[in-house]
Amino acid sequence: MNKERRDRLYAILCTLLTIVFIGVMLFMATDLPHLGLATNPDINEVPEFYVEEGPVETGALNAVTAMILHYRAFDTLGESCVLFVAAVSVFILLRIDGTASNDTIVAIDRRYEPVNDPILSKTFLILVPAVFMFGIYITMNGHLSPGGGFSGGAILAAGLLLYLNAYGLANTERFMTSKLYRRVTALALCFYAAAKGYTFYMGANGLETFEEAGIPGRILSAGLILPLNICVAIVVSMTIYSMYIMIRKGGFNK
Amino acid sequence: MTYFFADLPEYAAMILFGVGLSILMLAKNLVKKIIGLNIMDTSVFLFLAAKGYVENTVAPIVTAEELGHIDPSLYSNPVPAGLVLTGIVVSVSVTAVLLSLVVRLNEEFHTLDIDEIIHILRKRDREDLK
Amino acid sequence: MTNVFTLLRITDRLSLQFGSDAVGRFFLCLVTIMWVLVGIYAQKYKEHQKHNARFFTFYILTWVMLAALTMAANYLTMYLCFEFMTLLSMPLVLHNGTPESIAAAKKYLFYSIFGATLGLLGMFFTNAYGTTLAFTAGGVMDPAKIAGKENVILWVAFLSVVGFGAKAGMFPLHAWLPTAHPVAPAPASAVLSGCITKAGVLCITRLIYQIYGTSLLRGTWVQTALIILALITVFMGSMMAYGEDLMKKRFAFSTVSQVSYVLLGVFTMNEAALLGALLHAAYHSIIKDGLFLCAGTVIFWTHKEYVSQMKGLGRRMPVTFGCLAIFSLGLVGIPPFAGFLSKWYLASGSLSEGLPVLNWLAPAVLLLSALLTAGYLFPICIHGFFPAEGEPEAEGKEGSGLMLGPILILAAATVLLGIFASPLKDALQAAAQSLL
Amino acid sequence: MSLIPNIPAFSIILLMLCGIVCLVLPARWARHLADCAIALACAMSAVLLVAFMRGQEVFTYSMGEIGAPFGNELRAGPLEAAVATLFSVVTLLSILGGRAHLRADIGKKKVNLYYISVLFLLCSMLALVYTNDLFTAYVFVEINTITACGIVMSKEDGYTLAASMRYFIMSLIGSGLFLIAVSILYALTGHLLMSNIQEELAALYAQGQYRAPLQVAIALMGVGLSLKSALWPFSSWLPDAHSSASASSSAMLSGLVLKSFIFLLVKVFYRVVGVDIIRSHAILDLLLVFGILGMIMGSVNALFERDLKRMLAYSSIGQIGYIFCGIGLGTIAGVAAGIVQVAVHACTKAMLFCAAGGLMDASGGSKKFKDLEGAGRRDTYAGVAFIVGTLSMIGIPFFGGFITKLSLVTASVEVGGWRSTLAILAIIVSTILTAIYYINVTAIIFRGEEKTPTRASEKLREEWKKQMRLDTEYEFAIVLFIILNLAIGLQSDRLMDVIRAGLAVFG
Repeated sequence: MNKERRDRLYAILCTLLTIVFIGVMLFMATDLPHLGLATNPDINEVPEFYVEEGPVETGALNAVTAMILHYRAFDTLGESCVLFVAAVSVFILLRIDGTASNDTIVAIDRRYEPVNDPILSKTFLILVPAVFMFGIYITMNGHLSPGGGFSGGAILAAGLLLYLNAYGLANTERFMTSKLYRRVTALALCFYAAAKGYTFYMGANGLETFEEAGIPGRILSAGLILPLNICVAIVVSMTIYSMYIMIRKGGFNK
Repeated sequence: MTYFFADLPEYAAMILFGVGLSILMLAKNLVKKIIGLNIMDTSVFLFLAAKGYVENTVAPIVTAEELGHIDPSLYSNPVPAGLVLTGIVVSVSVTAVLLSLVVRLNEEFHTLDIDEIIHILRKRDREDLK
Repeated sequence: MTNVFTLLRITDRLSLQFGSDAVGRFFLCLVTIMWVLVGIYAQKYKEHQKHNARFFTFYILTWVMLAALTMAANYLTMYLCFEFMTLLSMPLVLHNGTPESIAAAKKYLFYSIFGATLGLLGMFFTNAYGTTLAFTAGGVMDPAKIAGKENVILWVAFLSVVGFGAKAGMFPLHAWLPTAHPVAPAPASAVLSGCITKAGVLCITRLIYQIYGTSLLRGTWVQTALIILALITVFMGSMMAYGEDLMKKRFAFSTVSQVSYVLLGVFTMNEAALLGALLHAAYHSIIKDGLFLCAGTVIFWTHKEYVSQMKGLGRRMPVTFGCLAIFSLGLVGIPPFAGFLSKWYLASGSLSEGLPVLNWLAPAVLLLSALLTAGYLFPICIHGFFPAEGEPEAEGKEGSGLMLGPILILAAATVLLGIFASPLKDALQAAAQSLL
Repeated sequence: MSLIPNIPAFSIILLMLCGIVCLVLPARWARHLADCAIALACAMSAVLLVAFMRGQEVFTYSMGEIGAPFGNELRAGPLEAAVATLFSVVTLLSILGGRAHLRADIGKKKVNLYYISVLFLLCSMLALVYTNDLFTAYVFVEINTITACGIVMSKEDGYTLAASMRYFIMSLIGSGLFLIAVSILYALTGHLLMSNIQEELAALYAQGQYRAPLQVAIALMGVGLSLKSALWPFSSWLPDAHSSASASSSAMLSGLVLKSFIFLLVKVFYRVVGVDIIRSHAILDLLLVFGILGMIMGSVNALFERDLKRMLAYSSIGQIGYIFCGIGLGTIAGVAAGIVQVAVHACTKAMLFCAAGGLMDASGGSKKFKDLEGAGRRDTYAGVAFIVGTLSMIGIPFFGGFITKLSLVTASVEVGGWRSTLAILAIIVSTILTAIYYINVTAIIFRGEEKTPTRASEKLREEWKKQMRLDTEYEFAIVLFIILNLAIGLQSDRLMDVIRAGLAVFG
């Protein structure tokens, strides 16, 4: 059976498989608990606890952030590690090491970078401060309003990339060096893991942690949640920035 | 059939999952496979987010005044929101690793078709054997 | 099993245990005597070989495993020694390093591993259905557990016996013997067909009499199927040997058929047949070792492998061909020589067993194959001593004492054990009674 | 309050911290930190295992002061402790065993990145073993997948990149299915904690409500996780990935990564869904049939392979078939047999891959059989390791493999019917095929007259002379591996007791 016939058979088989799969899933979806009903099985004591006890106990008015960074903190710790490990894998793949001379790096850089378009760089000049301001606002108010470390971090990363395109690679790299990246990310994640390790240990063994809910509605309330949000924002923004640099240029400058 | 329109997001999610799966299996180009993968993940997040909606409720962000007496039935379910957040971050990082893999494969084999890559590797094997 | 000694224990059932009983002691003596004689012979034969250090280490290691097998006190130890004997005897077959010997060794390994795995299957079921893995007279099968599942147990018994039969050259898994012997060096093939096939026989005897129990197997389709298999092998071995020109291959086919005589006796499960089987096991290993050593001497001095080239060699090598004649007479079963007594008991045993067709078919096949044995053994001696006129006489001279000594001892044994068989017979009678 | 219950959380957080710190350390420091972290993880899980053997009862450890339905939870029993110890010990030995290859394969600057991936791999495996929460399991499944691809990619030649791409895509289909199954289960029960889901599902199953989504969710979970642990029909990616990676990576991949998903599958079947629901579901028969096919097809493919590491990879597919055959039988004895095979195969296969690395060193880095002639004599450690591995794979008594086959056959004999005949037939056939191709390889690596094989080209000969020095870490690791294999073979009685005790309280 030559190659084309095998491919055609494989294609037919796959489409059939998918159609059957979608049919089964749709049939199953009809039997699932209908959306929006207050009597669904997933509206049980768990969400009620988060909405009722969460803000009171942790001081975070946003119940989702309370859940993410206090009650189900182990998931979020795991998730930041997913981001960190993904960045490490991208480093393994794309970082050009050894004695790649500077012109090869510049050559690779030219590969993707458009000519410095004056209109774009001027508009970015105006946008960059606004974006940074907005990102910091979202991160700091994670526990009071929708937002938090992840979305704030993404906006900060966008700000960094805008800064990169506005001021060109050379300026950005004056402060965004590989050493800075590694130190800041490692510090943020270590603080995160250590803080959460501490709270897990104290909580599991019934000891009292120093966290206290503070005055609800204020920024400096909700115990550890604010610093953790900041760490997460740092990790997210640094990771996204480093992935962009890796794909674009194959590495920070030395 | 009264709930058909209410459950529309679930059906859409299931169909999208199937679409994503088929793209993943059928697409020749690696970037298309990654797009299929993203469609698949997004459909699951659609399904999860749809689960979070409860009729005439608002997002679970309470105001400082009513801290003492919070009535949970006014607020929607926060758990799916948290899960979707984690899911999105996971699928972002996975897509980033996949894309950098594609960049590396393209540098090495100058093609984006995984079958062609395997064909080149088999040929390289045969030369080693000789 | 007396004075059982546990070397290693995992659970109460899975343990490495050694002990001695009548059958084990008999096989141990038989195997050790053969190993010593062939070892002496090999001291001279090794001048035509390379890598003797490697050959003799594996030669001795195989004996160690064989001795351990004879003393094994439970199914697990027996399987372990059986498996290691296969792995250690493979380099003996592989010794010459020629591509054929490597292929033959792989074939030998494949058949033995296939057989051993069926044996492993038997052990798993014994562990599942039996009360213990240790060998106990009358079998270990727990009647309560196998109440509804007789058929499964019978199938497993049949498969495990056929599995161990691979080493004894029984019909479905016999094909490795004729390919392994011509390529193996003469001492190796002497030991391989003389003693290692007897290991297969010992395993089968232990299985039938001390694991599954004759009460379970007697009169069932398993017994008839096994006897038919043995008869097929007996007849087929002699037929194939009859037409074979390569001397060692001819003796290999003869091993296939003679060992199935022994198996026939074991399968008929009554005391006379079992006595005949044990006797024939002894006689056959003596005679077959002698035959292979004579073949080795001929190859050593004249480098002639084919029987047709050996016309008229008798005059040049009178001692070798004289012993060859004695061994042939013994194997065919002419009265004063060793082979006769065992065949007598085998025939009387299967006659007295009540199986409908088989009780007269078995002796008939025995007689027919005895004729065939004469057909393929006597021409070697006759052409050796009285070549027809006009045919060129093959030159060759006699060997040294080291080679002829063992052959003479074996020939003497064939004659003496034939005439003064009673001490051996009584010992084996006691062993047979202990088994039944 | 004793410190024992903190061990699971400690070991996971410790590995995470060391992984993060490795980013800033230079290569040599990263190596030392990684070794110490993994050794500490081994020690901690061993202490936990000994505590369980001395009567410590099963405990659940809530992460943070609010436990059960609201926060995350770890749960540890004798079984989890045993599997965790096994995973960490084999990881430590695999790294030590493959150290020589790491220097050759991975660029000097990227060594600490490799150690980060290894630390997070072990951390995610321990988390998968201990977690009692489905969504945490999903997050750590993702970490496991990314780091497993990370250690394959770190060798950076054409083969590993293509192999890790295929591995990544297949794994992500698996985790996509797993995620949608978790979402459906959450939709049905409103909980994410395994024990709570089990109560809700039992109630739903009793009332007969939501029957279709329950069946579909279980099926998706089964297919998704068996896809990730290379059950036969989905295992086309495994040979390329495991054979092209460097020695310690393929040892970890083949020995451990597949097993962590299998352990998660067992946990999902017996702790999330519950024993009676799963027994009535058709997924078990599906896994049994695919396990049996995997056993035979894996061994058949391995028979015709002319490349050492690809042969070992195909034999992994066969051995994974044993585990799924055990799980597919449905009885507790079957699962116990499956888990014994997890332990035995993890040790044996990791040892064989490290030994294969040594053999490749001794024959100029080539994996082909024709260049490996006599390699066993040049590198005696690898030779002896291969002999022990072969004996264990054949199923010689007093070696690991024998215990697996024994417990699997006894388990399938109890089940009876078409399942047991098929399973026993497959075990016999695959044992024979395994015996053949393993003895064939052992014969090859010990054949050959003089030290270097005749047919190898001149180029290979000088390389052997250059590469002949063997570092002590490799020898130390191989010796420890051999001792570990013999210990599992001889102490299998105690291993079975721990597993049965663990399964009794597992539900």
